[in-house]
Amino acid sequence: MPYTVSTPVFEGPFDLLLHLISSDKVELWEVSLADIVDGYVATLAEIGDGLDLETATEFLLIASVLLELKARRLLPGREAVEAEEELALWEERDLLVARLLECKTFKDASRELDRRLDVASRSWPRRVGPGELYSSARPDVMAGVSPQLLAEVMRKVLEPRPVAKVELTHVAPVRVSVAEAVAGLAVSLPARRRVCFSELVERAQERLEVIVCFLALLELYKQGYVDLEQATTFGTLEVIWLGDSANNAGVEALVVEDYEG
Amino acid sequence: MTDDAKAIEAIVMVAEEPVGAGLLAQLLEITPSHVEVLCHELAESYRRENRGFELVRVAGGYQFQSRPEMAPYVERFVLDGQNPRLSAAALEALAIVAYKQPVSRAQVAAIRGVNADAVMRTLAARGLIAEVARDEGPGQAALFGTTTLFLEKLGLYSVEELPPLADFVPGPEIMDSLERSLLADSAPQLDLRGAGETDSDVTESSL
Amino acid sequence: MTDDAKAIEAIVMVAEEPVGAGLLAQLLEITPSHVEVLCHELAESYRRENRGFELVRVAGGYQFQSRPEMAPYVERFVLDGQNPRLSAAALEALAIVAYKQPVSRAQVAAIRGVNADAVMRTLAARGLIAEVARDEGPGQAALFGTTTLFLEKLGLYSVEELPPLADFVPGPEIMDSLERSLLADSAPQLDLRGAGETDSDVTESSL
Repeated sequence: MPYTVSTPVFEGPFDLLLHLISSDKVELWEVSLADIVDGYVATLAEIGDGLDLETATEFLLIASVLLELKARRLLPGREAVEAEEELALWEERDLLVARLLECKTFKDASRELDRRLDVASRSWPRRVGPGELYSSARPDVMAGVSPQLLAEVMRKVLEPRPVAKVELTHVAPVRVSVAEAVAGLAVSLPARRRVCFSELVERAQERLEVIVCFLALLELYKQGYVDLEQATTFGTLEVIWLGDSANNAGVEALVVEDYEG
Repeated sequence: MTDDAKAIEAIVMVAEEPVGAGLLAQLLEITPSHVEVLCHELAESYRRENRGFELVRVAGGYQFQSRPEMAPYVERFVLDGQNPRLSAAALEALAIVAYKQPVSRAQVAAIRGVNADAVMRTLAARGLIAEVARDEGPGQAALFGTTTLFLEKLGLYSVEELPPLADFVPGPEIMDSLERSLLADSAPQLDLRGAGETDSDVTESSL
Repeated sequence: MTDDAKAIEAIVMVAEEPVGAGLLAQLLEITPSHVEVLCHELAESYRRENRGFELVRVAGGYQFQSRPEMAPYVERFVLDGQNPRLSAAALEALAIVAYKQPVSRAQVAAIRGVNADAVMRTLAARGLIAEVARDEGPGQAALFGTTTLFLEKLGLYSVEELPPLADFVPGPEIMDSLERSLLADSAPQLDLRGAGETDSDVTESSL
């Protein structure tokens, strides 16, 4: 039975699952996973340029959990499955349910925020201040501010911001954004023209960063921005920037996520 | 009208941001609770007289604002267009920050199941959230919270005024349908009720 | 109270400058003389109710202000109630405006990485910066520069006398990244992109 996803945009895999489960009363187990994937891919195609790698990736992750759960059910000889494994599987399922519930909770809470924003937006606050009349009574806010201090502050402002680190918390899984890596490569590659993959990832702290960088390169390759050369299997992988040095605008457009609208 | 009430009107009229009851009490040399009573009476009198403005309790203080019904007129006058509406994604991230602050980008992303960097940037650029601390952990992730502007934009006195998150926890029918949908056949050795309890534990501790 | 009178109250309440009778007449689609009558009645009602504020006619328009008898309270508020020193955020914004003028709110926000509306408002209210032009782009964003008062407070004859930044900025890459973020931000529609590109600079250095 072919399943068509009718709602135009899903923000993520939870959105999709919630939609499937709550609005259509579909028993996921009666829908073939292939159909869900087809529906999702169709949705992504509709989004077109706004394709979000993150969403797609996360969806695959969840789909794989579902797949595993489902495979277990279909395979014969389940009695032989270790109790421990079975338990782990149930935990996965529980975790998924918990995450879906949490996601839905905040989704509903966000509607309330929206309503309040809407109500409050119909009033404008008075922000006029005491005016000239009381200007002499005001403490001098510029006391102690010198041109040198101002220059110093400006210098601090111009300092490069602290390097963003991959956030590691025990609560959430590590996330490195492929979109960000694409953006970073689109800035750094044009100046370097030809570079070894190993150089690109020499400062990576986690294996995941290397993987993300590789995925980003594949994305750029797919889009025709870079060429990849590898003389021998397991040999050095070289990355060649194909665009001219100024021509990375398109790549940036590619990675800007289409959230604001 | 008492002199105290008059003084409150005069001060709030020249304030550029909401004036706290504590500060008013200090300036007038009366108790904060008396300030609250007077402000309540003033707000009531404007309502009774059907004025075009109101005195509201917002973002930790009192402030004058135009009455919502007058929006069509004020809109024509105020040149700065209102900011465009927030997308559903940005609103969801905002809800998560509002209820779970201080919270990291990664935590927001984990709850929504999608990367949150872009929406968090949008919210920070709008001034609705700001970095309020750094995680003590190894990554020293930035932790975000809502701002005073957030309170003003939502007409809240404090974040405690948000309806409790428990109000939004999906009802039993949704839970049921989730359970059913994800139920891998009936596993003979495992009690369904047990699984249900695990769910609520997880949900509770993670909310 | 009539809707017209209510609308006048609402508009004048949120207006940062005196609102002319002509403009009010136009917004309400009534005659200027009717506006004058309504404003007179409103002013009269505040006097009768012995309110702490009044509606006055100054500089060719109407505005609310605190009643003169309440001046002792207002003075205390102005003196004690407000933070006497500029916040770090305000000082940053002031430095950016001083060195980069004319500059829009969005550009200041892009350089600081967070919303700048509140601090820009504070600086303008203190008379340290003012709108000096409008951007020619489609948004016609207000462009800000420093004022004569700013120069006076710093004991400068002109902004050229500010210490040159070249003395402080070590490398071209920093100016470069600033320029890029400024450029990105002046692209009309793309608030979000601006912030994004700033971030990708960071990403670049981390790869």
